[in-house]
Amino acid sequence: MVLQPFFCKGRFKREVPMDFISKNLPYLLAGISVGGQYALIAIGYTMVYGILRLINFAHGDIFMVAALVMVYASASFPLYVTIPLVLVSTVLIGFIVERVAYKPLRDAPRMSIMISAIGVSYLLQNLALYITGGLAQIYPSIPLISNSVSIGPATTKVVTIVTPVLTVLLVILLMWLINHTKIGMAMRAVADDFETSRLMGIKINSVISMTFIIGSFLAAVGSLLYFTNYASVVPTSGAMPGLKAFVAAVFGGIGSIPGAMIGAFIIGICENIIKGLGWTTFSDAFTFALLIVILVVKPTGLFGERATDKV
Amino acid sequence: MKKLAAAAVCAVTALACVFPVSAAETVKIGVYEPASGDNGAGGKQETLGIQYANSVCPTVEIGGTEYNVELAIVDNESSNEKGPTAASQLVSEGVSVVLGSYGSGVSIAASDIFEQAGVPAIGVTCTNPQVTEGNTHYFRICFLDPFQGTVLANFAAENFDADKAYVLTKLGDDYSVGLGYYFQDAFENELGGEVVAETFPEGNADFTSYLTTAVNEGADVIFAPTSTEAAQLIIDAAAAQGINIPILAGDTWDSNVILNAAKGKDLDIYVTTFYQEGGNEEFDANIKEWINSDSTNLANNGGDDTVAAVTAMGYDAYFVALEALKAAGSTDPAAVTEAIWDVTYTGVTGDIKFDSVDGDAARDAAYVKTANTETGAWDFVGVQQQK
Amino acid sequence: MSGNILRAENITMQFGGVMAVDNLSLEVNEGEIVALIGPNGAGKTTAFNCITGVYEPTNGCVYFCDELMLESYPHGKMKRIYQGSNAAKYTKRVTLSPDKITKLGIARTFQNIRLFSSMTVFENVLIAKHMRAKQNLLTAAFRLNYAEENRMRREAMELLEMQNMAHLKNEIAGSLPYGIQRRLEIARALATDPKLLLLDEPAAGMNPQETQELTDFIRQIRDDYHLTIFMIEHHMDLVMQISDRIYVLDFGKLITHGTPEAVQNDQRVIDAYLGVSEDA
Amino acid sequence: MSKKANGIISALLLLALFGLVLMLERTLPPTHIALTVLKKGCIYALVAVSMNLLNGFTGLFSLGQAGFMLIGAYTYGILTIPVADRASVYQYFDGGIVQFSVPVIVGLIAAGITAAFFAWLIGLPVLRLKSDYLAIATLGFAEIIRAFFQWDKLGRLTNGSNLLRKFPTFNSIAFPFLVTVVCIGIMVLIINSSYGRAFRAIRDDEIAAEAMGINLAKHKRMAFCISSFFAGVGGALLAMYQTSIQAATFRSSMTYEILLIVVIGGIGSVTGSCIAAFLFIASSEWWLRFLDTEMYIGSFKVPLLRTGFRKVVFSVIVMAVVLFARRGIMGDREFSVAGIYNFFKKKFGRKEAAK
Repeated sequence: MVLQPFFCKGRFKREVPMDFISKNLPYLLAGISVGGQYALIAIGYTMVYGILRLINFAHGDIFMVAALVMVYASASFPLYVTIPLVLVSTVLIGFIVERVAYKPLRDAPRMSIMISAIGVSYLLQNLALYITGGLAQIYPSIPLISNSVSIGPATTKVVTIVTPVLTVLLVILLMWLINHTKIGMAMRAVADDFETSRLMGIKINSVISMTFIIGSFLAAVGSLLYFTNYASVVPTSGAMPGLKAFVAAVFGGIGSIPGAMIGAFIIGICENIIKGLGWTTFSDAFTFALLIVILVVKPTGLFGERATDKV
Repeated sequence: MKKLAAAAVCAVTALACVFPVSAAETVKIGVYEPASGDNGAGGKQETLGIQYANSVCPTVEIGGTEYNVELAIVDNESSNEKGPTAASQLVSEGVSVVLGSYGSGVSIAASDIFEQAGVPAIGVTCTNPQVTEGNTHYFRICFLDPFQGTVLANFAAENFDADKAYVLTKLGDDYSVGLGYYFQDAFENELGGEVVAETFPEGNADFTSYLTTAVNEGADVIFAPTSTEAAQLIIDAAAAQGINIPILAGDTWDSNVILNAAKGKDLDIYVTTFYQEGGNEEFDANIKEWINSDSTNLANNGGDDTVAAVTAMGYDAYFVALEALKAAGSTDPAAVTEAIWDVTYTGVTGDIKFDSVDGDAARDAAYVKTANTETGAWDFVGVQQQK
Repeated sequence: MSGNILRAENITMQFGGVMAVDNLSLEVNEGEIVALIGPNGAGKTTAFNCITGVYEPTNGCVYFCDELMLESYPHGKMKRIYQGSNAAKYTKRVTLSPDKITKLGIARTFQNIRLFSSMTVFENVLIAKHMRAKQNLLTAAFRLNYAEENRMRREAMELLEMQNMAHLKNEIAGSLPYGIQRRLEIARALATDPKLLLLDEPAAGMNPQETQELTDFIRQIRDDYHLTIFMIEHHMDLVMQISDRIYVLDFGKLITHGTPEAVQNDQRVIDAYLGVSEDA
Repeated sequence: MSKKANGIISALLLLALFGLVLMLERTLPPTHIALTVLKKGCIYALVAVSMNLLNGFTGLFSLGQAGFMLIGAYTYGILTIPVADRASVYQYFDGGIVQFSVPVIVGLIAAGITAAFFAWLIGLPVLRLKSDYLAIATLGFAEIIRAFFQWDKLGRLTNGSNLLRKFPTFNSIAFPFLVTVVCIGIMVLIINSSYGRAFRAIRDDEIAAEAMGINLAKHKRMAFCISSFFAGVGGALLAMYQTSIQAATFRSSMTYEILLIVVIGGIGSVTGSCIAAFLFIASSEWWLRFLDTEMYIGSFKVPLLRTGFRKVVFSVIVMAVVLFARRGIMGDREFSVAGIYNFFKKKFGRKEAAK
């Protein structure tokens, strides 16, 4: 192991480092993997917030719906049909939710849109409850990434390794999209100044739709990875990952895509370290404590930009 | 808007008044079970047993009159907050006796509603002592957590020479925490072992870290009395990490959900339960046929025809209720309450007889089963008696 | 005693790398009407916001009635990136929130009207009485403060009557015509019993006739309430007519000050406004 | 119509309502679902008004209501369980450390005070946050509180994640009704007081309110504490209604339900919240329940009806209100005798004029 010389300094015995790694590597792996999955959800939050200043409470539930689509579709189609179907239908649901529940409230107070988002979340969960009959659905296993693999002393699923890599690749792709394409430029403009962009002739609605499409697409990918790891879907499956992903987005600085990713990794890893320390009761609470601390100390997050209120 | 709302309200009230029309010669048995929430899967299987029993024996003779037995089924949503309203729904429909619930918390939450209404309730698989403790209207036909916890602790010590156990319970779930407590109590105080206890919060999906801790602590067995939802995830995570420590669990894990999750994986899973499939072949064959005859039943049973212990318990509970009605000679809940104390019944899960203190069934044996991960069925391990 | 009611010294406000107000010192004497003018973006409103506690100035201090009210110096991250002068002159941090400053006797209006738009005209004025009322939550909830409450209502009503707005008292503030909203905002500021009134572009969006009425109105309230008035304004007619003295700001810096005549003929002022004579 | 007359008639109406409810309780069988709904409706009305005080009247978008209810419920439970029953309730924790019990009313007030104290504590950092950040921070706070109360290290106080029970509860609907009326009455008095005006000023425009000499931090904290006080009392009542307390009950979906009640009733309307609370509880738990059972009209099986359909229909209704009747039942107006009087007078008057 490369780390060995470092740990061998001083009075540590030779067995300690190996033991230390084998004991703690699983926590770290779990953290990185779940962090990557949070990251994919968090990007949806951060982009929507950046443009509409809306906490899209329904985003976590869209993530859950993607998983349910996978469960039901895989019962009748082969995998190479199912996965594209999941991606397309999730994107469609994201698009429809925006058009039906948020667009009519474009000029309403922010609180109304947020309440509408809570309403959508409520509706999606209840719909899922109705369709599944309240029974947990077993997520189909996807060949290759569902298999177990050994990394040094730890054994885990392949998806654990795939997740961070795929997440980083997708973020790079997304950054390129935002910085180098026309629609990306329009998105940045709208995020910067909603009203002016509207006056400058940017088609606000298509930009917003595009944001939801990208967000939902990434949530669908996230859901494929997440539920391959934790293969049970219930109507409330999306709520907690959704909230944590939002915390990650705030942590990284809302509106910043790399920030959301880094925030998500930090939260995923911290959460598992907390569990490793035996503070399991507080593994969720810790995330929220972190949120309150970051909001109070540095409301703009790690990479967020400061906005001064105009008086 | 206001007019519209008013109209809707009127319409709905009208409907609600029109529909629950009761025939003259009917006795109602309330089924207070979760159909959604954490315990939805188990609740549905338990309800299936009751429904099957009802289809087998849809009438009862009370005081010389033939009554049709009608089941009034409500969903308590596995929630202590929604439970009481569901319970009052049953009471206001005029049930003579209530069966349920799967899960102890909801039973405790509804207990007072039944008590106020003077309706007796028969717990089917709520194993927490507090359900029946100190009251005279709540009965139960299953064993209790102190018994189950002790049985499991002994099983672990005897079969695996375990002196260190990892206990994983769900935060806020009284069944889980209670059973974990009794296991720990027996394992540490009676058997002199050591327990590492951890809890996971609601909605937790990632069990990797918990299981890593179990491995790191050098546990000989893992005890995880959880709902089937969490069980799936625990099994999955254990398999992914290649954990070969035996996993023990209580009656909730006796479900085909577990079998499906464990199938094809290299794991040792042991559960204690109320009933062993194959214990009564006639019953098994008939109920399987009944389950397969209807797609809704099949879905409610988790997609196949494995007979869960809770289903058998539900079946027995129904007949206990019928016995009580017969003995009471009346559909009056108060009379039924009095009658239950003396009911004895031999069901598919064994002899049922209530003690005279809390109205708990005297059960002294638990079945231990292991999941056969190749065939996807339960293999019988043995009967564990109380010491 | 210098007799001035407000004295700001070396006020500097730096946002990131942008100097919004740069080393501004000014004095307002009791009973005066003083105007602060300058092209758009010169930092006039920022200066107001520093004085009223909305922003903490990066550097400088403010005295009110010869007592130190605000003082600050570049600290934290600003220490490194501070571009202004007099960085070492101030060593204390004295900050007051806007409500405390109002309580001391400085009232203000806003460039873009900020009324309590869902409340009635009467309630808008009544709010201003809240801060000085002798009451607490319990006495107020159970109406044990009825004497105070009645006094507050009476005073608010008297003020509305003096401003000829009594007939509007039950109108919702947000539904009033623009001009009346402006006047209501001033009336509301007066209800806080100020010694110094800061007006931020009171004539914005008014036609010449309305502006003339406003000119008289400002003079009158100064006399009626023994006020000192410090205002930001773009309407040069109004400024030249009623100001005793004028301060001119450009790119955050004070370029000149003096009587209206002096300022009017100052070449630097003309340069600053060159081509951008606004609606003057 | 004079203010005094309005007040007297309103009071009489309330009294009549109380009489009606009591009569209902006498005539209906004691566990009739209508009574259960009324009891729960009362409690939700109280909590909804307390949330409205914060969200509707002060403009602070807080989602911590369930957390404060939890604190209230636990405080009440811990303080009022009879000493004799403690050993059996705290069976895993040697009977717990609290070895006294207080009367119900004291317990209720203590519930409110404890909730308010926690609100004050949490308010110090989070009340500086703006709209949706405040919402998410308070939501997070409620989650932290929930974990905290389930912590087994505190088990001797909170019974860990086990049920608290055997504390005094109510049988008659009169109790929650009276408590709710008194509490809402106090909140209405506060809203109409000088402080209430200050709250509304903050809602309308924070910066202007500050310029009017209103201490933002102090008044926000005050509103937050008042709201939490009554949420705490509501939590204690809910505990009495449920006859048991478990931290797991108070999850964020409870806050969302209360928020939806506030929205349906109209943000900024006390009477709206009350009406909506009863409608919400009645339709979600009673009137729509028939949607959950299969139904035959003749031999025709009504499609779609099965477990869970009730909730789908219900959430569609809620969504429709949020989208199409954004102002809710009452908007920001209040239901009042004077209002109705004026309404009819206007109508009547117009007819007169037409003649």
